[in-house]
Amino acid sequence: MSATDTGFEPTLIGFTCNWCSYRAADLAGTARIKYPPNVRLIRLMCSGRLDPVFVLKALADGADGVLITGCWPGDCHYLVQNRYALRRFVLLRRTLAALGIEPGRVKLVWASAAEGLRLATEIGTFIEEVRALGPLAWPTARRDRSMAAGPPEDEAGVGETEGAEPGGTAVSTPAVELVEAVP
Amino acid sequence: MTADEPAGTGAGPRIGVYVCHCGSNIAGAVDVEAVRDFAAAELAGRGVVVARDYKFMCSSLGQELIEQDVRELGLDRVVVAACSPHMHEKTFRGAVGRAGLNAYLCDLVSIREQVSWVHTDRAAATEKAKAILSGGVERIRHNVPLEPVVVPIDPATLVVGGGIAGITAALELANAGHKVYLVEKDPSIGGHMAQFDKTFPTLDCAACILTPRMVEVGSHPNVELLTWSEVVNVSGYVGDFQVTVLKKARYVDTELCTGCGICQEKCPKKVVDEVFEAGLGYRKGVYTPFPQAVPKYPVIDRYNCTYYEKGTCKACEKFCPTGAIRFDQQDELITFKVGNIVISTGFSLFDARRIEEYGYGRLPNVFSSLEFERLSNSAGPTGGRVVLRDGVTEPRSVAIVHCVGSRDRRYNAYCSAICCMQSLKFAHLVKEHTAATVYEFYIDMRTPAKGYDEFYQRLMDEGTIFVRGKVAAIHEAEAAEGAAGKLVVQVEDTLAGVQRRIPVDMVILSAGVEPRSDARDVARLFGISCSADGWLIEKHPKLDPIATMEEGVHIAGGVSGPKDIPASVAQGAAAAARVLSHIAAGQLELEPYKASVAATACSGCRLCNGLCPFSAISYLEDRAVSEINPALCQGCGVCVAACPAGAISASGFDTDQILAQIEGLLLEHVGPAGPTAGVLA
Amino acid sequence: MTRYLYYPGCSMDASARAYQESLAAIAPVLGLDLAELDDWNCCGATEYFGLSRTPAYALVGRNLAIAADQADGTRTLVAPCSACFLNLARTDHAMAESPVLRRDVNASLEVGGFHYDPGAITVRHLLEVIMNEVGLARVSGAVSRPLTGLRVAPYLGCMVPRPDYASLWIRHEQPRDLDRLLATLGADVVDYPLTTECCGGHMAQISTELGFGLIRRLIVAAEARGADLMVAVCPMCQMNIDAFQGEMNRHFRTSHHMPILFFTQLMGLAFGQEPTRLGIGRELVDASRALARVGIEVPPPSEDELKAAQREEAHRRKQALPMPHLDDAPGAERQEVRR
Amino acid sequence: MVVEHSGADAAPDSAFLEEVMGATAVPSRLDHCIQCGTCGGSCPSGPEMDHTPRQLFALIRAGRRDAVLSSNAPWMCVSCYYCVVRCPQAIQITDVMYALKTMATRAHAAGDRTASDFSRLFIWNVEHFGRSYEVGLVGPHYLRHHLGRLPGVAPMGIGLLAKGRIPLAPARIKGLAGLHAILARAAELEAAR
Repeated sequence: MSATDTGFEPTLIGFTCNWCSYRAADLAGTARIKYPPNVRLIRLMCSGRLDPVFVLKALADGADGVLITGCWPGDCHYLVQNRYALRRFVLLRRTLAALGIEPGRVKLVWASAAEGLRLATEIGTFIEEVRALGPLAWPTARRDRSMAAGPPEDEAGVGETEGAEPGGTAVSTPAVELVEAVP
Repeated sequence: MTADEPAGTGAGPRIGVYVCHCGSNIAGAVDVEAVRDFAAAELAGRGVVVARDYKFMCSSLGQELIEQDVRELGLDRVVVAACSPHMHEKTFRGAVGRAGLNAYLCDLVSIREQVSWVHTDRAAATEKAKAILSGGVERIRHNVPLEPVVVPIDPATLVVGGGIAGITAALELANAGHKVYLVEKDPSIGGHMAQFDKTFPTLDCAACILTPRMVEVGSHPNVELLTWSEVVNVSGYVGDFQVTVLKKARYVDTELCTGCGICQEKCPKKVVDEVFEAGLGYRKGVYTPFPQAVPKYPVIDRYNCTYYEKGTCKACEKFCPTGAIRFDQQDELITFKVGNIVISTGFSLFDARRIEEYGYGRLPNVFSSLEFERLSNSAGPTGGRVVLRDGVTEPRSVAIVHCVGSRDRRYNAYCSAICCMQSLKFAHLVKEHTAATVYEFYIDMRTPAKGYDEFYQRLMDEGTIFVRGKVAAIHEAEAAEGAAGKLVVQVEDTLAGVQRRIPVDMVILSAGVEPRSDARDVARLFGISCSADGWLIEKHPKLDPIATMEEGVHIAGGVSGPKDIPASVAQGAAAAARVLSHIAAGQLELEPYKASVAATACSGCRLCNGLCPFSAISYLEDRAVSEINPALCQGCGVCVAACPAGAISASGFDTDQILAQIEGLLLEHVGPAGPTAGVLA
Repeated sequence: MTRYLYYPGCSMDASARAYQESLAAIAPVLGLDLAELDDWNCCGATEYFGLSRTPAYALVGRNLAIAADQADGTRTLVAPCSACFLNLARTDHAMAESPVLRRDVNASLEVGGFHYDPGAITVRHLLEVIMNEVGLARVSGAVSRPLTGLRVAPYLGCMVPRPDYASLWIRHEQPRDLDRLLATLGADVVDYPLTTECCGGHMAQISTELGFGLIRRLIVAAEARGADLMVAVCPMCQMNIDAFQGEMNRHFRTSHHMPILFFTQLMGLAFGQEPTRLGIGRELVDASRALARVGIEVPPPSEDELKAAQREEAHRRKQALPMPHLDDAPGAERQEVRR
Repeated sequence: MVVEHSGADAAPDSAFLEEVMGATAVPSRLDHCIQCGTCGGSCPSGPEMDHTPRQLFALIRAGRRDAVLSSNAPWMCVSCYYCVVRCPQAIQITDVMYALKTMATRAHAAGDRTASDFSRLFIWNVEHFGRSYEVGLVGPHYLRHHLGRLPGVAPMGIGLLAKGRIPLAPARIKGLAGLHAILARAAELEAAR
């Protein structure tokens, strides 16, 4: 399935900090603030825990974008550790650009525990930004793991991304397609 | 990186999945049965041996269901898809614990706050719930048994802020027999309440009800009162906080001072008292803010002292009968240990100067609410005479303006909660002190507590004129308006539907309350969060309003939002009760999320050493490796992410857990493989 | 010299000629190179927005598009008239805020060969540019004839500090910028709390009681504070207080005499420029007595000028100028004669 | 007070409110009005209005289309923006007033026509010349609505002329045809909204 069709629904992974942004997500829920379902969140204890590998891994495994969230600078539960999130974020964008991936697929958002609405709004904005970028065709060695996921459904038109590993595939796994089939 | 070999026994994990309906909270937006079937069919290859759904998983019956499965099906991992882990993770971990499984082999994934409550498209929400569950299942394959960290609780408590909330908390704790350090940055405790003349709705004299408590806390054998002091550093964690307090020089030897007040009498320097008298009165260079101050010792304001300015004077020293003046006194740093902290640093009043159209600061006879409190206070600068700024003329008409800086998106969007009642009190006090006509300009009259609406009724009896309308502007009467010298309140009387220009002699702006300007610094100092407004954030707004997300740090009173005196007192007592429960238990269990270095993998590069703000990482020269002190580690995980050798692991949030969760969220391993797990509704 | 795009607005060639003349005189002193937009059109004042939304924004949008086309390295568009300033700023703001409006306005402009991307032009009022870009230091340096002793009431009007789409003004009710400028000229600035009260705009044409009431309130307040004259930053304010003062006096049977000049005229005077070059004398409420207080002589208007004016009026009537009849106006078919 | 039969609200739903909210270029936030009266208290035209802005907003919510569109209140608005900068709910009141004028003109509902006629004259000028022309505006307007004021206003006209403040002829822009086309297209697009 080519994801360039209209109706592309991006899949996003979001990293949250246990103290601020995860609670902001909780608050968005408690307050019944609506945002699109394209994002799936992972809780870390601190945005400083974010290993850039997590982001690369998510992009390589089929995410079209990664949202990094944490406490506002100066409000870190661990005093100043969120500044490492900021540094790694800057580095990540450069790395991604060097790999030929739009840096805009990674976004950093600060959200305090009280900012459920802000987080929801930022998620919505980011989804639209990634939607505009289109699906990510990351040259990956996904095939190595395809045993677990079952055979790739369709290999047509893949492996054409520059720098792709031989046989690398960027198509959606059936599971991803499941999500994309959602209107 | 992927874990094809599940953790645990060679036979592979035996995971139980439990999907909660939460009544209709989840089931209303997510097809719970489909999520259950997905787990049973598509995740069976990942070790899911049973998948169930239940109306209320957190109910005792729901918990028993899990316990029974753990015992009977030999589950070694449990994933519950329900609400936020902040809500019920403890509940379900308790359940598996009772069934004999290590509590940390149970995880809770949120399909309520993150799915059913925020999405409307049922099909999309269901698919997202499946992905989240898949992430949880992949993650839990890597969970390892952990034991909570047990910390002993030091029975001493730090109370920061000596207003009515802090005084109450300190007294409750001290009366229970425990040591309390009460730190106050002003020269006296008492807070805002000490500035008031009367309190609504009962019109008790504020001093009459507050002073006894101030005296009690000031002389309590269990209370160490540190006024004219500020907390400058806090380290450690619940049970064992190390606190550093800056005790500013008073330039008075409190051992010798009897509080006789002669120094204040003799001091030649008179300055406007911007704090206690709200700028409406004067104090001396050496002063106690008010006669009933606790402690009774004065302070010398060195920035307004003739001796410090010019090198001569020393009138206070000359006349002090006990020789207590110490010009050479230095600031002092005091350190001590406490097990718990209560923050009750209070609030500020909205600065009405910000609303230009009300003319405060420009039009002399526009007063702020705090100014009026002092004006009407018999111990205040006018001795309780309500007069215009000229200090002489009694007003014949007074306008009281509600919602000044509150319920206004330009300033503070929230309702300050106290101003309606405060304004009614003002109207009563004006009537009590003068023969003036009193107007109240309000948007909505909010009197929602015991005796409050009755007070409103009483004010109507007293002849107060109520005009429903937010005041648009206040200006000097123009000659053409025929009320020279008066102020004109321009307002739409919304019930009459007409614009009115009402001439009055005096305007009182009932200013709302705001977080203190240093609220953010306070939050940072104690490692807790504050909202965008600047109010400190409670652990749960309804169920845990006096705890914070930092274990052992509690909040009480106006520091977490607008509150009147009864609410502040209740919170002070509630915070004390929580602290007492910690002290009585003697110890507390904490989450065992810590980093540790695998010495064999550590290259000794020392990169991690500088990353830890808690100084938990040290370098062992002899072995050329870094080591983490688990007692100091707070579990943020920065070092884990930074270690180039991957030698640092984080219990509870280890790299393989996160990577597996990513794979799960992206449905990497989904597919029918092996026998379908049992589907049991 | 700093180059700015310049949108004069319709009044500058007409009722506010004095504003135009004085601005032309002081601009070189201040280093302002004002490049008038070529073929600008009316901003619609306070009228067009009440007729129809998209056409009103398109009308103003044409000016913004022209400005963007003629920008040539600068992006600041200066308007001396408060209403023009507001309409230009408001259109830029609304086009930025509303994608639908942006689309429709540009679809309309396209017909005329124009296009405008909101944010391309920064719209600023002349006073604010002088305060924040030229700076009081430069103004002060140019003062050669301080207006010491001249008591002036600074009248800012509404539309410059409000609604302030670009957040250029910290204070929306009692800004003191004009006060500071006039003080820099050496004038004795009276405390004039009505500085941002409304002059009534077109109200003098609509409701006599209300419009004249607002004008009187401003004049009385300035008189009460001992002002020799008022100072305006907007043609409409000046017109209301100057040209309608006589009719207002007749209406209320009063005899106020409160001259009002443009701030640029006072700047020119303080810079030592000739009163006639600054359009002084064009005001209907004579300012010469007030200016005499600070030793500035204004040549009296000649009888010839008045006669010439009457001749011109007669001439104008004779010329077949396109005087619009109401019946020709849009939507006129349903009108009945009223008094 | 107008007493109505029970359940006789002209528009029991919020259709009229939505119509008004849809008529401004940027969101007016009219649905956030808390009826505090800051607008009515601030308005320099308040005493002359049939309804204060606040009352108008309540009527809009009540669906009283006729009462709102025949009110003189929008026509009395002088665009001073006091209400806008003071409104505690950040409602774009001036924009709402412009929108109501537009709706009233379309519905031919305006009561007193002095203000709406002035607007139309002004617009007529702008559309004919691309610039406004004060003489072309004031003359006919006074003839129509303020005949009684003509003797009073005549000296002003002479005075302005004497002071060189009335140009002999209206200025006409070069791109008038283009402007007409733009406005015509804009009117079409507005009608399609």
